[in-house]
Amino acid sequence: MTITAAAASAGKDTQDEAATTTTALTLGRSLNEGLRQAMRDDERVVLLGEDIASLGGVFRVTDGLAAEFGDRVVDTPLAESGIVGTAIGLALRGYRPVCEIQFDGFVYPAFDQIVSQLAKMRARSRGLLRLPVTIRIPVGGGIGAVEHHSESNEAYFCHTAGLRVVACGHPQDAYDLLRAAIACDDPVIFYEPKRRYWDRAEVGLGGPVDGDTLGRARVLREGSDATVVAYGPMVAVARGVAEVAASEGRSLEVLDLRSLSPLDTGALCRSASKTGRVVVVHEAPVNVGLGAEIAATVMQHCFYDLEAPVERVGGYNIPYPPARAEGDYLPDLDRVLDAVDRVCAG
Amino acid sequence: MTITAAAASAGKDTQDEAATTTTALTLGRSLNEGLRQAMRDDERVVLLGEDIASLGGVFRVTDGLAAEFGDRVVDTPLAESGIVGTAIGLALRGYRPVCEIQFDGFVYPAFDQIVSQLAKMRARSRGLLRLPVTIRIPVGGGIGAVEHHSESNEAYFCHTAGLRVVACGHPQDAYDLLRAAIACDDPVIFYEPKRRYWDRAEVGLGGPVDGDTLGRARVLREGSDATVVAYGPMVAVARGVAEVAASEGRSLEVLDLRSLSPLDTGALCRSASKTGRVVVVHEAPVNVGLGAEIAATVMQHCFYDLEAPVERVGGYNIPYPPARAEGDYLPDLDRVLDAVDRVCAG
Amino acid sequence: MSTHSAASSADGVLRLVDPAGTLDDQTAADMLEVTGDLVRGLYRDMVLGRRLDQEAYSLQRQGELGLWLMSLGQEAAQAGSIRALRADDRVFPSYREHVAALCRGISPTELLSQWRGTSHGSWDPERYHFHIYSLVLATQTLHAVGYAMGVRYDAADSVVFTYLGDGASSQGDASEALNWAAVTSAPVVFFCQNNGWAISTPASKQYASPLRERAKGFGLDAVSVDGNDVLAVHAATRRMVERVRAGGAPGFIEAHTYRMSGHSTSDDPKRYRDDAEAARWQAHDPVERVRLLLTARGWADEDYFATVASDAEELATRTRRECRALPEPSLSDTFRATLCDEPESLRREREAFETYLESFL
Amino acid sequence: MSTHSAASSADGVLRLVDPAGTLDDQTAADMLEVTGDLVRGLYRDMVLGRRLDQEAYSLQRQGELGLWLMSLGQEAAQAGSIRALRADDRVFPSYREHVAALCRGISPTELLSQWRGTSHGSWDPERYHFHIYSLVLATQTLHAVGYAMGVRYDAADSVVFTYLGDGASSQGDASEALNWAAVTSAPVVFFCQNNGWAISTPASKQYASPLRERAKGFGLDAVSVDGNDVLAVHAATRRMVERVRAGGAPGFIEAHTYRMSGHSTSDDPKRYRDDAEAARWQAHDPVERVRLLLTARGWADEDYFATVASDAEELATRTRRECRALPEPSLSDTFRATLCDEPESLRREREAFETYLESFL
Ligand SMILES: Cc1ncc(C[n+]2csc(CCOP(=O)(O)OP(=O)(O)O)c2C)c(N)n1
Ligand SMILES: Cc1ncc(C[n+]2csc(CCOP(=O)(O)OP(=O)(O)O)c2C)c(N)n1
Ligand SMILES: [Mg+2]
Ligand SMILES: [Mg+2]
Repeated sequence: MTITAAAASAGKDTQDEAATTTTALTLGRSLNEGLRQAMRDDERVVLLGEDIASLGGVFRVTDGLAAEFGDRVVDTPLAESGIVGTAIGLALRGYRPVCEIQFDGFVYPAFDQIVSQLAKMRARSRGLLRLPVTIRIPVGGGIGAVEHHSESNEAYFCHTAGLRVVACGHPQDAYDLLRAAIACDDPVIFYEPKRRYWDRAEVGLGGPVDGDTLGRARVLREGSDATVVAYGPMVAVARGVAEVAASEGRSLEVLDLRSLSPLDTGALCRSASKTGRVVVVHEAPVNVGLGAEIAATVMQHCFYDLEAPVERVGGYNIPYPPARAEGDYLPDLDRVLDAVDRVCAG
Repeated sequence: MTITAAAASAGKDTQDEAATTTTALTLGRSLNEGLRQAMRDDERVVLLGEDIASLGGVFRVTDGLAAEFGDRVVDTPLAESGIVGTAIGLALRGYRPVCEIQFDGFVYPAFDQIVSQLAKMRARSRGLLRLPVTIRIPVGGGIGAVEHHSESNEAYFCHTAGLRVVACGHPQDAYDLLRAAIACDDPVIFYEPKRRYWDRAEVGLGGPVDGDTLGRARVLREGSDATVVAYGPMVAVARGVAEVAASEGRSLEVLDLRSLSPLDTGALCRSASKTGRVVVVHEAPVNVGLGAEIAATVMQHCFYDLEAPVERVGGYNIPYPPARAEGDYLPDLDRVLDAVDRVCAG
Repeated sequence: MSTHSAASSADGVLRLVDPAGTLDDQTAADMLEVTGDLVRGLYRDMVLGRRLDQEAYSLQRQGELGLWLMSLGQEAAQAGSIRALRADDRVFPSYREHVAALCRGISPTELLSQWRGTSHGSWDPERYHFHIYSLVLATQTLHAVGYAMGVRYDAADSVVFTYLGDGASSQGDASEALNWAAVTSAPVVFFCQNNGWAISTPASKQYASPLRERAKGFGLDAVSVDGNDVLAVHAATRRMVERVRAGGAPGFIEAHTYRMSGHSTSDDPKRYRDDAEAARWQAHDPVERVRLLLTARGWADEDYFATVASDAEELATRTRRECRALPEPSLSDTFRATLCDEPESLRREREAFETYLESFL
Repeated sequence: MSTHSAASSADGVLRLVDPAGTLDDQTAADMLEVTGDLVRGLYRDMVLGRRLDQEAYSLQRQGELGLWLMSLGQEAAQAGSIRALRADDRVFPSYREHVAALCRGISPTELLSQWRGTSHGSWDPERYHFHIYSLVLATQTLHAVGYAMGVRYDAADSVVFTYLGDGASSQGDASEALNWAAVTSAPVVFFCQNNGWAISTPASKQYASPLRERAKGFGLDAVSVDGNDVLAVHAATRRMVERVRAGGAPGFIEAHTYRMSGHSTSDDPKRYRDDAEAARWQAHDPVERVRLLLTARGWADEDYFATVASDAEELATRTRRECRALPEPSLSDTFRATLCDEPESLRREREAFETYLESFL
C-alpha cells in the first residue's frame, strides 16, 4: 500500500487541475479511495450499510471512512429494505447516499424498494425528482464462500428500466466508475467483483470525475479472430484467455462492458462486426442472463457479419453450488477457450 | 356461465375415467374451476392471499372457494413476504399452498423468499425437501390500471434456477396448467394474463392432471413463412397477427410457449428451423427479457437455418407508462406485423 | 366479521368532541386553544375534501377517471393532522390522502391526473412539501425515515410526517421503518389511519394487539385518537409533532376512523361487510359533528355554512373542468423521465418509437 | 460502544442460577423440578457443544473448513431451550445453533459439511425435526409460522420453535412473522439469542426498546431470561412451550447472552469491541456456573466431570475424522436436486457438463 493520506488530500486540492497521483492499489483499496474522494468532493455523500463504520465493511472497502467522516458513515440496523428505503428518503432530501449490500445474496430483501421505488420514482414524478443513490454490491463467486455469498444477480437489475448497472473489473475502473456512479444523478447498481478485491494494479487517483465513463465499454485488447465480451470478475479470465489464444496464434479482442445497462451497443457491435465471432462470459446462469441480451443484440445489429452463433459461457441453470464444487460451476479459462474454439470453427 | 355445481362435482366423481365436461368459461372462471378441482382432489391444497376468502380475490378467481373449503382459503395479513414465507413452511409440513399475489407489481416484497428460499431450498437440502408451492400472479397491462398493476416480471423468475415459470394464454390452458402446477412438486410461478380474464372459450373440465403439459409449448397454428412466439396475454395478439397475415397471403406459425422456464427448446427450434424466421412478442421490456433468451437460443441451435435475425417485439425499456399511454407501449397487431415484415424481408 | 367499532375515550383513545358535537372543554383546555377560527377552518377543509372526493367518484362513474380511491369518512383524520404541521414539514402520504393534499394546496388537476391515467404522480413534491402518492404499501414509511435522517443532518427543525393504513402496517417495511426511526431518533411521525379495512380484510385479521402498542414496543411515543374527531386529531398531532420537533423520540398516532365507501370504485363492499356496520359509523360522521359544534357554540351561522357549501360546489365544477382538460400523456415523456441524461440507447429507442408513431399520421 | 451487559434478575430477566453457581431454590421451585439428572444432562450438552465448536474452529484454522460461526458462550441458551422441546416439536434454526443441533442428534459430519463447502445443508430435517440452517437472516421465522399453521390444520399438538438473533430481529421478515403468528394464533415460539452483536453492530444500534416489548406489542406472550443460565432458559422455554401447546398465544423468549468469539472465523472482533467487554462476560460463563452448582450440591463428582471431558475429547476426534472424510460434492448432484423431475433442458445441460468433465480425464 503506497498511498498516504497526504497524497490523497493533495489529490483533492489539485483536483481541478486534473492532477493525478499514481500508485499501486488493490481493487478494494481503489474503491476505498474512490469513496473517500467522493466524500471529500461533496459533503452530501453519505454511506449506509451493515458493519461499514467501525468494522469498515466485511471487505474493508469503507475502512477508515468513519474516522474521517464521522456520522456520514452509518452502521444501519440489519435490514436491506430499510437501507435502500431510507437512502431514497435521503436522496429526496438532497443527499447522495451510497449503500453497501454486504453480499450479493442479501440484496433481495431490498428488491421491492429498488425495483418499485428507486427505479421508477423519477419517471413517476415526470422527471421532477432525482434519485442519486448508488448501491454497491460485492458480487460473484470464486472465494469458497457459503451459500448466498456468491451470487451474480445483475440480470434482474439490467432488466429493470430506470436503473443504471455497472461492474468494475480492475482497480482503475473501480476507482473511476465508483466516483462517476456517485456523481451520477440516477440510481446506479454498482457491482464489485469480490474475488478481485485483492487484485493489485497501478491506479491514477484524483482528477475530475468523468461522467462518460459510466456508459462506455472498453476494448482491453484488440484482436481480429473473435471477440470475448466480459465484465466484472470475468474480465481477468477473458484477458487470460486472450493471452493463451495468442500463444496459439489466435487473435482475440477483449471487450469489458463496464456498463451492463444501458449497454454500449455501439462498442459491442463494432467489435462483433469486425471479428464476426463473439463469446460472452459471465458467472450468472445463462438462462435469461445478460449474455442472452448480448447475443440477441449482436444478432439484431450484426446478423450479416456473423460467421457463427454467439456463444454464451456462464453459470449453469442451477442454484450456486457448494463451495467445493464452484470450480466446476464458474466459467474458467478452459471453458471459455472451448467456446472460442467452437465459435471459430463455425 | 353454463357450469353448475352438479356438473363440477360430477366431474370429480368420474375423474378417474377421464370424463370431462365441456362448457363455455372465461379464463378467470377456468382458473376458479381449476382451483376447485385441485382442492377437491387433494385436501392438502390450501390457498393463501390477500382478499381471497370473502371477496374471492380482486379478480374473483377464488370466488366461492372459501364457502366450499372453509379455512383452507386464508385471507392473510397484508404482507407478501409473509405469504410466500409461510407457504414455504406449510409446504414443509406437507401442504400444497397456492399463493395469490394481488397484482404483478406487488410480488417484489416477496422476492427474497421466492429467490433465496423457495427456489433454492430443494437444492440446498440435496434434494431431500420438496416445495410444492404455486404462486399465482395476475400479469401484464392493457386494462387501464394505475401504476404497479400492469407489470410483466417473468424474466426475473425465469432467470432464477429452481423455479418453474408458466403462463396461460387461454381458458383451457388456464385450467389444465393450473392443475398441473399445483400437482407439481416444484415451486411454480403461475402467470395469469389479467386482461384475458374475461376471454371466453369452451373448456373441458375434469379428467386427470396431465403433468407433461407443464413443460410443453404448443403450436397453435401451423405456418411456413415465419414463426411468432408468444405467451400469456400476447397469445391472442399472435393469433390475430397470423390471421391478418394469412389474409395477406403470408403463412405464420404461432407458438404458445406456456412454459417460460424451463423452455421447450425442442418445440421452439423445430418451428424456427422450419420457417427460418422468428418474431418473439412479450409485454415486458425487451432489455434482458425472455425474448433475448428466445433469440439467443434460436441462434444457438438454428443459426444455419435462420434467414433473418430474430425480431423482438416488447415493452420499451422504460417504466410502465400511465394508463392512457399504454396503448403505445404494449405490443399490438401493428407492431408485430411490422416485425413480421422485417423478418420476412430479411 | 369485523369488530372495528367507533372509538370512545374509554379505551385510552383521545376524544374532544363527541358525535353529538359536544366539546369536552376540560380535556381540550389541556391540549389546544379551541377557537371559532380554528374550527371553521377545519370544517371548511373537510367539506371541500368531501366534495372533491364525491366529484371524483362521479367522474369515475362517468368514465373520466380510470379509478378512484374514496376518502369519504376520513376527512377529520386528514384535515386534523395535516393542519397541525408547518408548511415545511415534509409529508409522505400513502394514496388516499386527498383531503390532506387539498389542504396543502395541491390542485384538483394534480390530484386527479394519476387516477385518470395521465401520469403516475403529477405534483411537484418540493413545492408542496408533500410527496407523490405511494401505491406499494408501506414503502413510503422508509422514505420518510430517510428524509428525516437528512433533516437531522441538516440540523433543521422540520418534522417528517407519513401516512399509512391499518393494512399497510403488516408489511415488513412498516416495521423496519418504526424500528429505524426509533434507533436513529429521526424526527418523524407516523400517522396511521385505521379505517377498519384493507380492501375486504378487516383490521381484526391484520393484527392481534393495538397498533399503538406495537409502536411503543419499537420505542416510539404512541397515542390513539378518535379519527373522526377533527379536534382530537388536530390536538394530538400538534402535540406529537412539537414534541418531535423539540428532539423527542419519533411518534406514532393511530386514528380510529372508517372507510365509509368501498376500497375503490372497483370494489363492492357488499361482498364482505354488513351495511349495518357503515350505518353505525354514519352516526360518527366527522363533518356533521363539527357542524353541530359550530352551531352550538355560535361559531358559525347559516351564511357561513352556505358560503362553504358554495365554495365546495365551485371546487366540484373546477375539478370536473380540470379533469377533462388534463393533457394526454405521451410515451416520449416517460422515455425522457426514465434517466437523467438520456443515454444513447434510450434516445435511439425513443426516436424509433416516435418515427413509428409518425408513420401512422 | 455497546451497552450490552450481562443480565440480572432485577430488570425482569429470569435467572435461577447466578454466576457463582448459586441456585435460587425459591424461584426455581415455581418453575421447574431441578434434579441432579437434569443439571448433569445439560452440563454434558454444553461441554460437548463447546468442544465441537472449538474443534471446528481449529479445523477452520487448519484449512479444513471454509468458515465457521462460533457458538462459544451461547451453550446455555441453546441446550437449555432445545432440551425443553419434545422430539416432534419442529425447530427452525438460524445458523449458529450447533449446540442445539448436537442435542437433536445431528452428527458432526452433518454439521460441518456446510462449512467445509461440501453442501449447503446436509441433514434430513424430517429425521431430526430440525430444519437446515437459514443464512438469509430471519427468513426462517416465516417458515416456522407457516409450518405452525400446518400443525394447526393437522390438529396436532406439537409446537414450532425458531431461533433468531438480535440483528435478525430488524429484518422485515421477523416482524411479519411475529405479527402473522399473533394474528393466526399459530403454535410457535420465537427464541431470540441476543448475544449483543450482529457482526460489528452492537445491539444498541439494532433496537431502541427491549425486544421483549416489541414481541408483546405484536400480541405475543414474551419473557426475558438470562441466556447464560441454562436452568433459567430451560424453565422459561418449558413453560412457554407448554403454554403454547395448550393453545395459548404464540411466545417469544429473549435470552441475554454473549458471543464470546468473533462473528465467524473471518471476523476480527478487536476492530470493533473492547477486550474488556468479553472479559466481563467471562465471569458469566454458562458452563462454569453449572459446574459450580453441580459441585456445590454434590450432584457430580470428579469422576463425572472426567467422563464428560473424555466424551468431549472423543467427540472432537470424531469431528476431525468425519470432517476430513466428507465426500467432495459434485455439480451433478446439484443439477439433480434443482427440480423434482429433471426437465429435459436441465438433463441435457447436466449431460453436457458431465461429458465436458470427462474430457479432462
Ligand atoms: C405491497 C402491496 N400489496 C398489495 C397491494 C394491493 N392493495 C392496495 S390497497 C390495499 C389495502 C390497503 O389497506 P390499508 O393499508 O388499510 O389502507 P386503506 O386502503 O384502508 O386506506 C391492498 C391490499 C398494494 N398496493 N401493495
Ligand atoms: C438478509 C441478510 N443480510 C445480511 C446478512 C449478513 N450477516 C450474516 S450474520 C449477520 C449478523 C447477524 O446478527 P444476529 O442476528 O445478531 O445473529 P448472530 O450472528 O449474532 O448470531 C449479518 C449481517 C445475512 N446473512 N442476511
Ligand atoms: Mg385500511
Ligand atoms: Mg447477535
